[in-house]
Order: sequence, then structure tokens, then C-alpha cells
Amino acid sequence: MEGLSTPAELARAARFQRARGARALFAWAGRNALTLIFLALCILLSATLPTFLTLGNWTIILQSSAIIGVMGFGLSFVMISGSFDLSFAATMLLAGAVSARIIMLDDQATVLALLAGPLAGAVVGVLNGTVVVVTGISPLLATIATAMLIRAFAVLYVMQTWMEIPRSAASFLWLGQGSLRGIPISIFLLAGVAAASFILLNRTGFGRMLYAVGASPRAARVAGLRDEAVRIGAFMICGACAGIAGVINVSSVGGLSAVFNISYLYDVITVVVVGGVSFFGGVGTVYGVVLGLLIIGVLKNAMIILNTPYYAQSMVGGVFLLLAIGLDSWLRKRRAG
Amino acid sequence: MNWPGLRRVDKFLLKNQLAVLAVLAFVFFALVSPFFASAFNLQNLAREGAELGIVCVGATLVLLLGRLDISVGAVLGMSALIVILGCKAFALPLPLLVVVVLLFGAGIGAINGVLSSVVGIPSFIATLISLVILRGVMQWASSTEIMRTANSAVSTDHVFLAIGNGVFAGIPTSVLVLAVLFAATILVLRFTRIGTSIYALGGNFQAALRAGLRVTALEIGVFAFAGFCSALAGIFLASRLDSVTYQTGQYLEFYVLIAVILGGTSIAGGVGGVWGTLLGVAFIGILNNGMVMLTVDRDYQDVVIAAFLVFALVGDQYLNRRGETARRWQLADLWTPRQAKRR
Amino acid sequence: MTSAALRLEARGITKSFPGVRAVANVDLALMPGEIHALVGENGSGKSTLCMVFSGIYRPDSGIIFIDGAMVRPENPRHAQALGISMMYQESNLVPELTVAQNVALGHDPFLTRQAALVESVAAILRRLKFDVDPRMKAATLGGAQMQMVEIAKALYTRSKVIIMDEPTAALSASEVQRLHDVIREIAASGIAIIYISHALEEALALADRVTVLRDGEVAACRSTSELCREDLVHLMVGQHVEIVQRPTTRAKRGAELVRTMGLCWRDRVRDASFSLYAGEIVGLAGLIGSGRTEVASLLAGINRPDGGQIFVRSREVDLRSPRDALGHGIAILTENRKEEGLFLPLSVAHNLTIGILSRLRGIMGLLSPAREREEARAIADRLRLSTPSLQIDVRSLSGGNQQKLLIGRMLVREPDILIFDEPTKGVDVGAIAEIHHLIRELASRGKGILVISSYLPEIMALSDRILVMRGGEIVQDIDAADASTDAVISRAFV
Amino acid sequence: MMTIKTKILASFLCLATAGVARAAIAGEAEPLTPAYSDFQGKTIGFAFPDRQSMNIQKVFRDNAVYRARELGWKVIETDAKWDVGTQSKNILSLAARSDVAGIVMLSIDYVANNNAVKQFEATGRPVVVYHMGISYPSAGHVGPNFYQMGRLFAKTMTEDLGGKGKIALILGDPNSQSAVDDLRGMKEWLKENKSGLEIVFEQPANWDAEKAKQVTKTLLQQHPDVAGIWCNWDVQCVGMGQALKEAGQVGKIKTWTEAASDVCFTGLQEGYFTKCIGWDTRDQVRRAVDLVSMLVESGWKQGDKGIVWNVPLYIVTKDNMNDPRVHRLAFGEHSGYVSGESN
Repeated sequence: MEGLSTPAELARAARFQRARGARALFAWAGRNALTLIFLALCILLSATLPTFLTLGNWTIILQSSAIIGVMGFGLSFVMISGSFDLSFAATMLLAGAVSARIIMLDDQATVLALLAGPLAGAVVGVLNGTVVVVTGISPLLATIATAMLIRAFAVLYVMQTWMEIPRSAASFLWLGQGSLRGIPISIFLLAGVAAASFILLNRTGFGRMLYAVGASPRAARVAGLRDEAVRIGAFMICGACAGIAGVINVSSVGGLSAVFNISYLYDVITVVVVGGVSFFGGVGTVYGVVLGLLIIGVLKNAMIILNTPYYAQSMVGGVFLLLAIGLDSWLRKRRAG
Repeated sequence: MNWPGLRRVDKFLLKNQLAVLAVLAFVFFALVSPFFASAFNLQNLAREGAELGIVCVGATLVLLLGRLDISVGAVLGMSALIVILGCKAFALPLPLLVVVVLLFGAGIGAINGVLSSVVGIPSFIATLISLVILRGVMQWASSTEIMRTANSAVSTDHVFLAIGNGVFAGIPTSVLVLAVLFAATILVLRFTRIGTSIYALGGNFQAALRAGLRVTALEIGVFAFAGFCSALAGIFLASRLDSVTYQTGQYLEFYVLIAVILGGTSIAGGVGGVWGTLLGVAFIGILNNGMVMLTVDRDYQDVVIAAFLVFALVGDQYLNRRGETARRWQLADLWTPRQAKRR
Repeated sequence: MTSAALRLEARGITKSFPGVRAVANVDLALMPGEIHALVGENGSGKSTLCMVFSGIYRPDSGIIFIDGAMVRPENPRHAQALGISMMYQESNLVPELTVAQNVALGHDPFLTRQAALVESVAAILRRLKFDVDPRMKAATLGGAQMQMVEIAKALYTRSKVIIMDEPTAALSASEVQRLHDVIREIAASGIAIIYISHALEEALALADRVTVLRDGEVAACRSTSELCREDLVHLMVGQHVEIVQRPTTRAKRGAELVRTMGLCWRDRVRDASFSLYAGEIVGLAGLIGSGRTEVASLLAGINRPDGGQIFVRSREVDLRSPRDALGHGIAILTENRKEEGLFLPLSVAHNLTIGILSRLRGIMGLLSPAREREEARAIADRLRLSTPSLQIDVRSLSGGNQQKLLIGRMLVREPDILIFDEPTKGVDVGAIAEIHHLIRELASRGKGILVISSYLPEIMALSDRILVMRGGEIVQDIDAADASTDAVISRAFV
Repeated sequence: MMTIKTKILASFLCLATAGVARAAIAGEAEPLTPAYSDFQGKTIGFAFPDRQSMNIQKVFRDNAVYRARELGWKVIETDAKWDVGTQSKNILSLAARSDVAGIVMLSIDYVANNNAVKQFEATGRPVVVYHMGISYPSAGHVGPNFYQMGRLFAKTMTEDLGGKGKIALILGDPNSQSAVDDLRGMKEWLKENKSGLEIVFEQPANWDAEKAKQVTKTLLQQHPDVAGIWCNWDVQCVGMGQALKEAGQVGKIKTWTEAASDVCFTGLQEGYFTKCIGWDTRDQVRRAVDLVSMLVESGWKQGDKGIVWNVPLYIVTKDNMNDPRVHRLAFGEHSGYVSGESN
């Protein structure tokens, strides 16, 4: 450091050194705790469960994480932009229903069906974003309301009883049921979305602006960024991801029913938060979300293998959420000093 | 520019609008459905409303602090579960049971308070976690054999049943309790240091701090009270339904939020009060019961409720917070615990 | 005089923050019933000193006596208990509570009997000859009334010492008069009052004695009777070391870049008209709250003027957002870099290049890390940014480097109108010189520059022309060459 | 073969006019309206869990309403959309209507509606529950005896597997009483008869097909030697079937499920079900309606002994599924029928 004359200057320099050391330490903990936890889990499990560390099992872990993962990447866009979306589960239902509806009308309209789902999701996302950004209502509460509306719309106007996809729509079903060299297509989709998110976040201007807006909306304005457009964009991506997830869901089971699919809500939030995406905006990486996804996926898988009673599973989720968020807030407090 | 004046007018309007709305809704349903105004249904309406109201009283104080508590539904459900278990499986003396359950509720609330104020977890998330965990526990509990037998037995303990189904001078007991709780809360808000402290904390954190208020203790206390209220409502519910499922109290938090915000309490904290909340509860209660009476499809009911939630939020945005700088909601307002600037 | 006779006595109070020594070895003594004015430039340590008294800061060294007993205020509440209460500049009232509740906040008994409370508060208000119903909500009060309530608060806690930080900042002349009467009245009852003010006449008229702080040290402590305004100004300014040589050759002023006519915004900017020419540095002097920053924010499109016009290169423009302003070549370096400048969680490189993302496009229009690195590196070198790596969190940079980084970010857009708001605030000595040098160089390259600073010597050293602001108006527009520090000060202060 | 344009057009049309579209799925003959019936001018109330989400629920609902109209009843339908709280509210709203003479319902939960039913019957009007029962002794219950069904399953499975082998259970909601009885019967039978079958895996899928699919995949991965899978019932079993298909295990592993629903028939068709144990879904609801009608006629009052009708169980296999008598079990004759009263 240049020009350190007065004792105060020196003291300050020293403080910076120390502070930097401390910050580095906490940042390091924040970044690598996940990796460590994950590795520890894997070692523990492969030691205890002979079948854990097999290709077959990992295919299952990944495949059963596909929907949650795709959704998780979408949600992390909104969270990085410093906002939140509680309506994605409803959006998944709507998007799934739309594409199911189309494929049921014409079993050959695969492309149309595949596009319509994410498109519907994106539209919903833009609406969400506009409501939040323009009215300035708290995103949490706003999206609680929109979630109710979206779900009602889906159930009332798009869905019927159990919507069964005609077996003749082979190419549509292949998406969720087929596999290449033993690897299910949905895993490729998951990887694709992950890669796309990575590129969007790290290799495009939009990604940069997203982080900037999330880190400090005011600074972003002063720097001349279109903060509102960026935030709406984040919601749109989240909606589109919900759409993709919804479509995977429909095609994977070859049908869709209106009931009992809210369970995704907490799963996704858990994954994203465990993945270290901060609630306060501007922080979050694809790598982290992937880790979060794997950790939760591995845990669930292990609990099913061990035939753990189901109620234990939801509790473990809650505890993990608690730990992850506790860590996030705590590190944040430390940084704040 | 006399913003405060305007704001008073607006809030006055907002509150009376609500009263008018409630009355209109009542009249409307009474006209459309001949059975809406029947004594039987009114008692129902009152009982359901009372339970919602009891929860809302606690939730209002939390919102006055500028915090959120979405674990109320889970706390209510868990308390109900404990009551059923204690009363029908272990035949514990009721008074003891009641005390235990109320303490339990307050305890969970206190934990929420600690997570929010001390650990610094955004209150929404902190309470979300309690919700998830509590639901997990409820699932486990209701899957046990003892719980099942207790649950499916039809209770014959008249005292226990009287808690939730009894009437005193034609008025359901829960309504009376709500009245007492409500009066007590108003008195505390108006005439004790706690009340002023709550408004101070929600309204101007710096001032509260400089006046040397014990902000952390206050926040924990308020969350504990919210938990207490939920538990109280849980007792009535358990007795009224004489049973509980692991879903009991699901989505209650949404209705609570809607009622409180409609009642003119600002999410930003410091503005509002229990009186408005009571109107909000009345309105939501009437709306809900009336739509059920008319066998309106539940999805359409959701649409109506959601519409009112949006209405309430926008109202809150542009009425309660008018006059402050035209700053939009940052998530931080809801999430970052406002830390003291101590050096 | 024996310390027993003194209400408040402070010996050798010292308090320093990272990089600055805010208060150095200050002594202060107040008799009972004395009104003691505390004056000094911005940043001369007045507020810090008072915050030490009122328990917000702990002094690094020094001791405080109240009525001869040594005390150590731990926090505001404790200070109040000891009899020291402070009136802060910004309002400290809870809008939703009544006046009475506000006055008693934190000191009311657990069961507040409204009637009794209202009565006792009403008594205090009567004593202040302040006719407002204690039952009305604080939200409905005006500025002057709020001050009165603040005083009432102090009286309610039976304070022995009341510290008033700029109580008249927002008041009209008549209101000021009334306030002064009140202050004299309560002083008469034996309460000692520390009165901080930028309004020197006021201070002289009201106070018995005055202490002048300069750069955190006591420049003088005299009885007001033996002082006149000019002496005061001299004492405040003192013999400043010129941190940089004023340019010997005046930069020749080029074409007119910006002209504003009658800009108004809320009640903070009143009819501000001025011009800015290429190649000149205009200093915007004035006290905090005199509307300097607001004027800048109007030029930069952060706020939108309620009235008046802005001409850029003699074409009228409507600046809806900073984006528009940048479009017209106007860039700003904001005062509080933590909130409005830096993206704290992001790396240095990302902070540098956020404004020029379009330039970083590589294959398939994606950002190319290589190009980003060289762009960032280029800016960093140009500003001699000292950072271990471009990838570290911008948090961990020193204040000076953070400021340089922001300047760098502002320059890559090649703007020709630059606004520097407090460019050297919280910046280490080494960097200050560099930043000043840089600003000069920019001007010599034909940019039009507006510099805002609370530190007069900086303005004097940098600017070719000085605009002095007071109460939202531009009260003077003088050529720096024939402006003396005193002159400027005396215009800036009432 | 439609052109892409018409496809888009069609799809958006169907989104826009979905209400119509929904009616279009249905559309069958109106029931005969009797020239005279004791029930003319009287109203029967229905408390359905959900008319829409599963085909079997639709079959229940359509045939019930059809039968009621056949008997000359005026019909009021309520729909809880699988929300426990809503269903008991619905029942109470029916209770508040003095014109409702009796209720036919399928209770979402074993206990949650006890109190509502009790209150309704307290006014001297009968409630008949079909399919799953409730723990409160209501006027009547028509439906399978799940305990016996469990035993029958155990017997069938043991026979199918030649008396030994590993089996896995994919549950729906483990807290639903029907599942509980199922398992109790199944396990007791296995114990009593010293069956060589061993239950190695028992996980819920919460009725979610995707979850069932993933759970089954894990199962197959963990226990390659599993000989048979029992899947509780309906849509989630489609997920199980998917898993089997993708693992190429269809036909190799024996599978059993409950209820002669469309899911069962598709499953048999595609070979991922070995056997379903079903009963006459149509007959079940018609009996329920008839029972209420009889109780109303015979002046039923609270305290009378409850009437129980355990419907006979049939085993459906690929071989007999095309027999019209078997086919009728699943679909009855009026599955398309939509009541004019429905809202």
C-alpha cells in the first residue's frame, strides 16, 4: 500500500489486512463448506451403502433431481436479482397442462407442445415481474397472490381429469422417458439448463447486470443500467424454467393431475438456498446450486435406500434449510462487520 | 405539503371501506342464500371467524414490528395435535394440557423471534423453516398408532367438547375468548410501555434505539405472543373438530396475512392496529363462509381471495406508505433485520 | 473555577476512526445555565464530540464530569440517565405515536396513565409556550414543532445538559427567534446547553461562550462578547495547508457544455441557474444540506427537476434517468460510494466493466473473459489502482482505491461532463493527491467538471470558478482567483 | 393431418373455450325423470373430495348424481378439491341448509369430518359415506372393507409368487386410513399363514406419479431381486408403471393395485399390472344414494344403528378385463354424464 504516513494510516492498513484475512476466511468457508459437506456425505454413504456408488444409482439420483434442478436454476435467477418468486409451482402446473392439452389435441404436435409450455411459463413470469417491479409490492406476497391465480386458471381452464398423454405421442414422451446410451434424456435437459444458466450468468451482459442489480439497485441505476427491465427478465427466465420443468414432469409420467404437486415448492427453495444463493441478492453461482441439488438429491436417495420413514425426510429438509440460511445470514452479518 | 393529514384521511377511508364492505357482503349473502343468516350458520361463521381472529391478533403485532410470521398455521395445527393426544390418548387434566399447549406455542414463537432478531434470519424464512419442521413432526406423530386410535375415537368428554362447541348466552365460547384477547391487546397497545415500544420499533427504529428500548427482547416477546395466539386458536379448533390431521391449519397463514393487511396494518411496520384487523377478519370470514354456502368452486374462491390480497397490498403500498419518498419495496425491507448502528 | 461548580466538564477527549482523527484532545467546560455554542467547518469534529457525550461513541481517551462526578456514558439511555440528552439533526420522532408518547418514549412507566402523561407533557409544553395538543400524532407536526417536541423530550428526562445539533437548520427566521427564547428560558433554569450551529450570527447572539473546533482540535474558546463574526470565521478557517498548488495557468474555458435555468426540486433546490464550460472546473461550495448534492443529482438524472430547464450543448434535454444523462455525456461520482457506487459482492473487474459490457463481446456475442481482463487491466493501470488481483471482492479495497475504481468506471464511458461529489471523502492522503491530479488532467483535456466538497480548501485548490450555495439557492458565483476562503465561508454561512 | 397453423389455432381455441371443452369430454343421456317420486322437491347434498382430478372420482360423482336424479332428488354438489378443511366447511354449509334431507359423501380424511357429520346428523338427517369410511359412526357406509382387501391382496400375492420372494409397497398417503387398514390386513395374513413373502421396501409417493416413478426406480436399483410390487392406487401407479417400462421389467415383476379404475385397465393392457382387486365402483355410489333415500323415507334419527354395506371384491386380470361385466365394474354406464346442477 502506498503513502502510509500517520499511525492512523498504518493502523487502518493493518485493520484492512486483518479484515481482509477474516473476510477471505469466511468467504472461503461460505464457498467450500458445500463441497466439503457433499464429499463427506458421499464418502460416508459409499462406505455404508454398497449400492450407493454405482452408475445406476447416480443415474437415478440425477434423474429424480431433474425437475427440481431445472426449477432451481430458474429461481436462482430471480433471487440473484434480489427478488423472489413463490408462484413457480403453480406455473409448472399451468405450463405442463398447456403442453399436455396440445399434445392431446394432436399427438404429432411435439415441437409445438414442447415450446408452448415454456412459452406459457415465460409469459406468466413476465406478468409476475411486471406486478412486482411496477407496483413495488413485496415480491413474496405478490407472488403468493399470483400463485393462487395461476393455479386456479390452470385447473379451471386448461386441465381436465387425469390428463393422459396418448401413447402415440412417442417423441413427446421420449423427452421424459427415453434415454441415450442408458442415460435418461431428462438428465441431458438438466445439464443443458445448467450450462445455459452458467453462460447466461457469467458470459452475457444480462448476467452481469443481474448480479449488479441484485447487489445494489441504486448503484445499478446510477451506473446507467436498465434495472427494472433486468429484474423482469429474471422473472421471465424463472417462468420459462418452470415451464420446462412442468413439461418434463408431464412427459416423464405420461400424464398430469391437478392434485398433490405443491410439494416441489419447499424442495426447490431448499436446494437453491443450500446452494448458497443469497436472499439478499447479487450472490449465487451455478456451481453452488448444482452442489445443493446433489446434496439434497443424495440425502433423499440415501433415505429411500435405507427405507427411512417418510416423515423423517421432510424434517431433514427443514433442518438443512435452517443450517444453510443460518450460515448465509451469519456470514452476511460478519461481512457487514 | 400535508402528507400526514392525507394519510390519516386515506386510512380512515380504508378502514371504513372495509366495514362497509363487510356489511355489504353480509347483506348480499343473506339475500342470495336464504340459509346464510340461519342461526346455525351464523354460529359456524362466528366460530371459524373467532379462531382466525385469535391468530390474527398475534400476527398483527408481528406485522406492526415490520416482520412476518407464516408459521402460525403449523403452530396451530401442532397445538391441536398435542391437545388431541393429551386429552384423548393420555387423558391429561384439561387445565394442565391448556397450559402446556400455550407454553408450547409461545416457545415456538420465541424461537422464531430469536432466529429473526438474534441470528438475523429474515423473519419470513425463519418462520418458513419452523413451518416445514413442524409439519414434518405432525406427519410423524399422526402416523403413530397411539395418535390414530386417539384421533379416531369419538370424544365423550363434555368439558373438552364444550371448549370449542359450547355457547355462553348464545355466543360461542371462542368468540368470547377472542373478545377478551382483543380487548387485552388493545389495552396493552394503548396503555402500556409495550404498546408504544412496538409502534416505536416498527415506525422509527433509530428513535426506538436512542430511546433505549430493548429491541431484541421486544421482538422475541412479540413473536412469542403470536405463537401463543396460534396455540390458543389450536385448542379451540381441536375441541371443535374433535380431531386433527397433519394438514390442519394448512394455508392459514395466507388468510391471516390477507385479513391483517386488509385491516390496514402496513407490512412496513409501525402503522395499523388490532381494530382494523378485526374488521379484516370479519370481512374474510363472511366472504369465505358465504362463498361456501353458495357452493362456489374452491378455485374461484381462491381467485376472489387472491384478488383481495392484491388489492390489500396495493392499498398498503399507496395509502399507508404514501408521503414517504417514492421509494419502491426492496426485499431487504422485509428481510434484513434492521441492525443498530453501534460503533 | 472548581470542577464542582461546573455542569459538564470534559478533559482531553480523543476519538479517531480508521484513517481520521475526528476529535483530538478536546477540553470543554459548561457552567450551569450556560449556553455554549460549538462552531466549526464540516468535519471539524463537532458532531463526533457530541456523540461522545451522548453515549453513541466511546472516547479513545479523555474523561467527562457531570456536576463534578466522573461519568462514562455507555449508550444513549445511560447518557440520558446521567442527565445528558441530545437533539439530533434528523427527526427522531415516531410518526404513529402521539406527541405525549413520543416525549415519554423509553421513560414512561409500564402502565402509562394517558391522562397523567398528557398532563405532565402538557405542563412541559406550556413551559415552552408551545401550544400543541399532546394527544395529536407526531406525524402531523411541522419542522419547528418537531424541534419543540425534541426539546420537550430533553426536559422530560430532567436533563442537566442538552446538546442541540443544528436545531434551526429547517426553521424560518421567526421560528428561530421563538426557539431561541425557549432555549434562553430553559437555560435560565440551570440547564447547560451545547448549541451546534452553522449560523454564526445566531451562535453569537444566543450563546454566552463559544468553542471553535478546527480539524478536531479546539481552535479557541472565548466569551461571545469579545468576538465578532469575522474573528469567528478566521478561527474556523485558520491557516490551511494548501494540499495542492492552484494551477498557475488558468485553463482556457471552451464552449458552454451545460446551462441550467431556474432548476427547482422539492424544497431542496430553489431556482438554481448556472453554466459549465468545457475545460473548466467549477466548485460547488456550501454547507451540508445547502442543496449541492441535490443539484448534482438533477444534472445526473438521479432526480427529476420539478421545474426549470437543463441545456446540454445549448439543446434542452429531459433527463429521466442516469441512463439518459450518460447518453448526453454526463457522468457522476456519487457521494456515498457504498450505496450508490460499488457493487460490493462483485469482483473488482466486474465493477470496472459493468458500464462497457457491449465492448467485451467475443465469439457469438458472449463476453470474452480475455477481453474483459485486458479492459479491466487497462482501466486499473490508467488509474494506478493498487489491488492484489482484479478478481478479489471490491469490498477489500481501500477507500482510495474504491474511489479510483469508480472514477475509472465513470471515465470508460468517455463522458465530457463529469460531476464529482465529495471525491476525496474517506480517502487516504496518497490517493487524494492522485485524484486531484486526475481531475485537473481531465479538465485540461477539455472536459467540463463540477466538484462538490465540504472541505473548502479542496474547492479552493481545484476550482477555476466557485458557486456558493445556501438554503438551496446559488448565492454567489465567483472566480476562484479572486475568491478568499473567508469570503466563501462568510457567504456559505448565514 | 392438421397443418401447424390449425394446430396452434386449435390449441389456443381449446385454452380460451376450456369451459366448453370440459363439458365436451362428457355429454351423455339425461336420466329418466320420474313421473312421481317421494323425493321430488327434496334435496340431496353431495360432499365430493374432488370431481375432477381423477377419473375414478369422476365416475363416482357422475353415477351418484345420475342415480339421485333418477330417484327424483334435487341435487346440491360441493367439491373440496382435496382440502380437508374445505370439506368439513362444505358439510357444515349443507347442514345449515334446512332443505337438504341427507348427504352422500366420500371423506378425504378418516377423522377430519367427524364433527361436521355429527352436527349434520344431530338435526336428524342421515349421512352416508361411500368408499373410504370415517371413524364417526354415521348413518351408513357403503364401500370396500379395506382390511379384508389387504388380506385378499396378501393371499393373491403369495399365490402369484409361489409362496416366497421379496415384495415392495409403494404407498400413497400413509396416513389415509384405507392404506392403514390395507397394510394391517396384508401383514396379518402374511404372519398368520407363515407366508414366505418378505416386505423389503415401504415408501410413500404422496399420490404423485413422478415421485412414484423415482421411488420405484430406486427400488429396482436397490433390490434387483424384488419379485413383486404392490402400489396403493390410482394415478401414482402410472408412475410406477413407467419405471418398470424404462427398466424393462414389465411382466418380469408381478404388480398389484387397488380399485378397478381406468388406471388399472390401462396398466393391465400395457402389462405393467398383473392384477387389480376391484369392486363395482358404479354400484357402490348408487347403493350409497339408495341408502340415504331409504333412511330418509324410514325417518332415520341420530342414535339409530349405522348401516354398513361392504361391497364384494373382484379380481381383474388381463384375461377377464375385456369381459363386459368386468369392464362395467370400472366405468358403469354413465361415466360421461354431467349434472345440470353442478357448479
